[in-house]
Amino acid sequence: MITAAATALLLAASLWLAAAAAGGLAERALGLRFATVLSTLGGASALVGGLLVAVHGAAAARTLGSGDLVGAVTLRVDPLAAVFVALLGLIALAIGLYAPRYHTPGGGTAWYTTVYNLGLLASLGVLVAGNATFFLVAWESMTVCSYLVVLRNHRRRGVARAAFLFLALGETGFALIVAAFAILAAHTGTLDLGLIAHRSSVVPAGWRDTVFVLALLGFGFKAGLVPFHIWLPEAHPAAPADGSAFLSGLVIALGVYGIALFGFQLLPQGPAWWGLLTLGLGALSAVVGVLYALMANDLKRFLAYSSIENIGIIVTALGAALVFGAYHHRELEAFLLIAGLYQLVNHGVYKTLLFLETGVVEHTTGTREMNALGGLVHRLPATAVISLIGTLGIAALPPLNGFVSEWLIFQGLFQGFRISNHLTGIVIVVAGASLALTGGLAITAFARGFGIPFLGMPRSRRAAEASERGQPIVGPGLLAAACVALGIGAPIVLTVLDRVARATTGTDIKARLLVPNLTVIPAHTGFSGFSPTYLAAYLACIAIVPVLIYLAGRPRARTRTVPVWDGGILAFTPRMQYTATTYANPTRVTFDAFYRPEFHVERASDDPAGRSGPVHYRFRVMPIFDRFLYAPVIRAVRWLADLIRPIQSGDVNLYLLYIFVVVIVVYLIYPF
Amino acid sequence: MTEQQQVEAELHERAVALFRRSLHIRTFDSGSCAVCESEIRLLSSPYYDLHRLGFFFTPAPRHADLLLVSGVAVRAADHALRKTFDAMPEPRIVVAVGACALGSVFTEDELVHGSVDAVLPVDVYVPGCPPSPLALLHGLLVAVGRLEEKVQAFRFDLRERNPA
Amino acid sequence: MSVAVRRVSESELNQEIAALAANPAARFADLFGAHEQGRVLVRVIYALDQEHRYLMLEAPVTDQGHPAISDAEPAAYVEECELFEQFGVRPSGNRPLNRVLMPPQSENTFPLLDGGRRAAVPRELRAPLHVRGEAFEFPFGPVRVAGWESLYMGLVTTGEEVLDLYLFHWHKHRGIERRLRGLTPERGLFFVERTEGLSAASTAWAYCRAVEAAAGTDVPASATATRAVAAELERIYNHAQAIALLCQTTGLSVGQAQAEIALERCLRLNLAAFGHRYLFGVVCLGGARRAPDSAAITSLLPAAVTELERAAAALLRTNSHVDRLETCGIVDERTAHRLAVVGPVARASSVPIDCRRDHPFAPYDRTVVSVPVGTAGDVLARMEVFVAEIRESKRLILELFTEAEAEVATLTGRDGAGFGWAESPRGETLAFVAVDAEGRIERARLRPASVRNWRAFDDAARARNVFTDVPIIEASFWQTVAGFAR
Amino acid sequence: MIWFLRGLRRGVVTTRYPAHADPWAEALPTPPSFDPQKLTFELAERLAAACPAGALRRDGPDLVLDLAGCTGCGRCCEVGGEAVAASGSFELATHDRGSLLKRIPIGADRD
Repeated sequence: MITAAATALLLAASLWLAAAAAGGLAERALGLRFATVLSTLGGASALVGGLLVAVHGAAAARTLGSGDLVGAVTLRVDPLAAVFVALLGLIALAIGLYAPRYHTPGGGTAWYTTVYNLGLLASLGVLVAGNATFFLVAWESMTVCSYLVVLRNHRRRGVARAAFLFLALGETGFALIVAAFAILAAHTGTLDLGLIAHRSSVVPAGWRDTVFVLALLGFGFKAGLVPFHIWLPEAHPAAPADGSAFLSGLVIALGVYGIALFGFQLLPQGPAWWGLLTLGLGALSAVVGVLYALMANDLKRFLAYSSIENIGIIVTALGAALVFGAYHHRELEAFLLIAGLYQLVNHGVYKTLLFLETGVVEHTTGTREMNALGGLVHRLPATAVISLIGTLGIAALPPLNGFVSEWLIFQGLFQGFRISNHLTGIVIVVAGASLALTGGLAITAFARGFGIPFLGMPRSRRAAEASERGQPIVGPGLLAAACVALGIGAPIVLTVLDRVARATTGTDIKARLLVPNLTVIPAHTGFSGFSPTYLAAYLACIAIVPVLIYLAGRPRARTRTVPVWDGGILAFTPRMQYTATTYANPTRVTFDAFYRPEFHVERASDDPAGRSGPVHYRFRVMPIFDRFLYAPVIRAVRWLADLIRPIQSGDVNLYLLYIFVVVIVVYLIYPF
Repeated sequence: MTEQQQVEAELHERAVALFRRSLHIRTFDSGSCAVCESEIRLLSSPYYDLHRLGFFFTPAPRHADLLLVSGVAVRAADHALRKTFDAMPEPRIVVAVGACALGSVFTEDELVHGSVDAVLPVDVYVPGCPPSPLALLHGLLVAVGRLEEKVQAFRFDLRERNPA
Repeated sequence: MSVAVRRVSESELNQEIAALAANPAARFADLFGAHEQGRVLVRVIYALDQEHRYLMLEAPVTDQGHPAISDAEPAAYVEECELFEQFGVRPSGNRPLNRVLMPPQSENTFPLLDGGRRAAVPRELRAPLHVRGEAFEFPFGPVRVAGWESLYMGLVTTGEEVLDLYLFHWHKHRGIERRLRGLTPERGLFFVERTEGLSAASTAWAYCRAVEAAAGTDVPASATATRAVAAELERIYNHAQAIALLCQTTGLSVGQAQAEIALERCLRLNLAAFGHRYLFGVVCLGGARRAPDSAAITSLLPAAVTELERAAAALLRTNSHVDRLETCGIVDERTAHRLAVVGPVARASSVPIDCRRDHPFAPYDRTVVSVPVGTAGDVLARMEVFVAEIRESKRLILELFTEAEAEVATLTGRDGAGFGWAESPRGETLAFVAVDAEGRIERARLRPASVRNWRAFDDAARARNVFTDVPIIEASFWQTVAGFAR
Repeated sequence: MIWFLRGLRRGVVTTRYPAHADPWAEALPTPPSFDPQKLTFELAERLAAACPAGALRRDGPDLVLDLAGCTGCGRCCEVGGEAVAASGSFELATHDRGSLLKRIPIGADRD
């Protein structure tokens, strides 16, 4: 089985490499199709390979090259990474089905196809890396490829800046990750990840803490944890739709993988405060993410903030798992790990779906601005249905996937009272409460995110003229099916994830998680339980009731269709609908202190002659992280750069002198 | 009258009989001088209290059984009047209230129709300028068949006893 | 009776208006047009309250457009739009205009006052009423609360705060000024009373004074007393109605019921005193048709007013009521001046104008009318003004009713033009009537107080108010759409 | 302040109409009634001219009163002397617009 998996993964890697090479053909339609077919097949192989490993529930490792400190390349796939591999495969599969209709063949697309497939390959590399060197090389390649993905439309205003922001924050994170690995390698004397995990107990406690914090922050930059999140709302609108899907479904998930890798595998059995720190950052990200999502009017910015929120939820779950682990609640640790991974997979699926559909909306209407959209359900019916499924999933409404995983996370967090240290228990429950707030706001946010563009009347001419002809449907449709399957098929998903958790934490909770036959899932024996499968069946049954009532009542009453009652006005105009901004107004008023909005109202009737005319109203949320955190840092960096600029004279001889000095210093230090 | 119309008329009558117990009223101002509106508002005041008779005002024509139209039927308000009427479920009653709505104050011109009949099929006419709240109550009760019409029998002959 | 008429040329009009607009003692009162020998004559009326006189400027204008009066005098904007809809002349400089009386369905052409039609107007010359940016227009009306007049309010909002307000009154435009052309003044009075039925007596009074001024007829003193009694009764019941509506909009049902009981008692007093609940048919040309029934007034008036005052006093002690009124719908003094509002709305904003005192006419020239003034300019200030005015009206009625008789002077000379005014419950109401040699109305202009005061409504509604404050502000203004859209 | 008690203290003022007539309603303005025997053609013309609402007109041998247009102003009563007086009837609502047109024979009692 492992051999089959390894073969599948090798096939995936080869196909992606081939797709990257074939990317050059994408200047023509046939070439683009060929490259994406290769990429799609690669995705399918990766999906199969990842699933095989996860189902098998044991790690597979293979070393290539000699056992030297730097030169050896160890490839290993453990079940934890396999979950991410499977997700990578699924996303690549969906994007592959989507891309040929989304991109127009040409030089830019050719470059993009190459870079994107290399990015897939690099991501796979991160997940199968068995030693630190290979991990870091793959990680850096992934960052650079993602940077180039964001740069696809580099001529558009703001794209270069957004891509640079992504790169800058990514590299800052990378430096922290390198430091973390360097400390580990120095203390364990190996770069092999398996060996590091074995020997991690020899690392002194203080260094262990340092390594964990460095890793958490470093991967946090990539995962988009608050306050390292500011690249997401910039990079996503800049990137093409499938690039955004790749960034949001996968790249930030790799950040989570890094945190899980350090927290559960490389440094197992950490102190409780690691978990609490992780939990706190997660909960903060969730709340801040959703609050900003409610104020974003650009569909992609909105989804980017929603990604921050979702990553926050996932990281909260992982943090809680670490805390429970530290207090030796092994079953709850495993349970929350399962819940977090479930949420991660779900987020990858529906966020990819939503980004892809945003691409369709942008292609057909020419804008992503919610206040210029509306009424698309009539013009893009398939897109609307698929988006609705994704929206219901991400808003965590039953019986779809988001509901199952968020429900599991809540159930887990509310077990906080089982921890003997009351303060810790309270912190966990407070985190649960803030996730509840997040959930409520997320429903508002997605009611807005779906309702404003798809329902009502079109707010612009382009939106009124949109047509779905020739737009990609299969790729997002596949993801919509996945949303439903991951929700209704929860018992199967949980069986697989249980194996992953067993392999990662050593605890098997399948017997408690799934009651046989009934498929009811109690978070903790005697606490609560439900069955997503039965719930779906039940919902389907009660959905018939109104239809039956309608049919039963119909023969007796004569039907007369009249317009909606509107108070007798001449005609509804699109300007009589709630805009995206005003829909979120109650939230804006409630969290005024956080948003610190700036208003701008222009009235023609303020004109001294008192003539009536149009009103113009704009409003902006103050970006507090940019202003109070990053602006001072950037100022400091600039100041520092000015200070050391004289060193950079441009004189080659001077640079040779620098190298000479460094070599001398290294030789002087090395003997110690 | 065709058979179809006859059946519909019977149905209408049966349905209107249902209104005897309770009925919801939507008002429409189609160019009144604001006095008819004032008298209509007073119907719900303690002195007249139309709720005791099972009448209620409703802001939504969707819930209304009776449309109380006052004013001269200004052409500019046609659209709104038609929409309000269309929004009401059947069966429905239209009551024109006041001399203006009956078409006797303003003659037809480019701006006004002259009477509500020109826009809607009126069921009950309530004369008066303005019709006092009692006249309005009488009109409403006539509309739902709870009171007999008096005006048909009354000949406005000084020598006859006032039927009241 | 002091009205100074000054004829100026088109170019002088601009300078005159600029001077008057800069003069704080001059208050813009009206702007309207008339036909004169195939040309359009623009008349602008200013009230010089401290000098106790009105000033009427007359200027013939050409088809190219008259000087844009609203540039110097913002209050004149609505009248300028109306002038265009009635006569087809527009301000020069292509200033954009709104539709005020004619519905947008009538597209670019609509019937003018003389029955002709206006040629098409370029679209860009219309002031667009729509929303840009991130706010939206919340459509409210024209079919609104049961028993309220048809009025469209476009509430421009962020979801809660009112940013701006568009009012469409055209659903009720009946063309009364058109209809009056060619009628005898007697027949015209029938329509004048039905212009704004809630101030039938005072509107009719202003109109009759204009006709009487045109004919040079003096009205017997006893008849003016009768007119005054009717007008003051009208004030009392209108203010009672406003207080009842304030309770309805703040959701105080018992208070509403109590105010409505008082209101109904006032209406029955009207019926007993003058034979009509809304005082139609009391004022007639040359005098008054009915004398007040003294017994009815002495027996019913004090009781009705006491009931009303008791209810109002209790309301002003009720925190849940007063809290909704305070700082709600503020019209500040500057706005009140700028938009030249009149009546209780002005008086609640420290603008103490009342034409009973400032432009005294019989019978008010024989007595001292006290004018209550509020300073806050909010809904509460207006309610307090209402209460104080009810008291003052009661005093005036008790002072005047003994000398009130039904006397009618015959109108002698028939042709000519006259200007009349009266203080309606909503404020100064003006009328201008020109009668031709055959004794038929050539041009009749009615300017009820509602025309002036609706102008300030959007200013009041958007100053720090939310949705649910708008009906409260509307009740406290207590203007009628009928009066505006006549 | 307890508005509830205030409301109760005010007592019941509601009319008992339509079960019982309301005495104050007698003063309401109402359309005129005529004594056909005392009407003359000349008086009928004068009545028609006096009606501001145009609700009265002569039609051949009859005086036609349109109740829909009558505002109850009472001018006809002033003009008509003994031949005309207020009818006192305000309950004029009808389903049939035609029944609001009343023909009063002039001069003779032809019934």
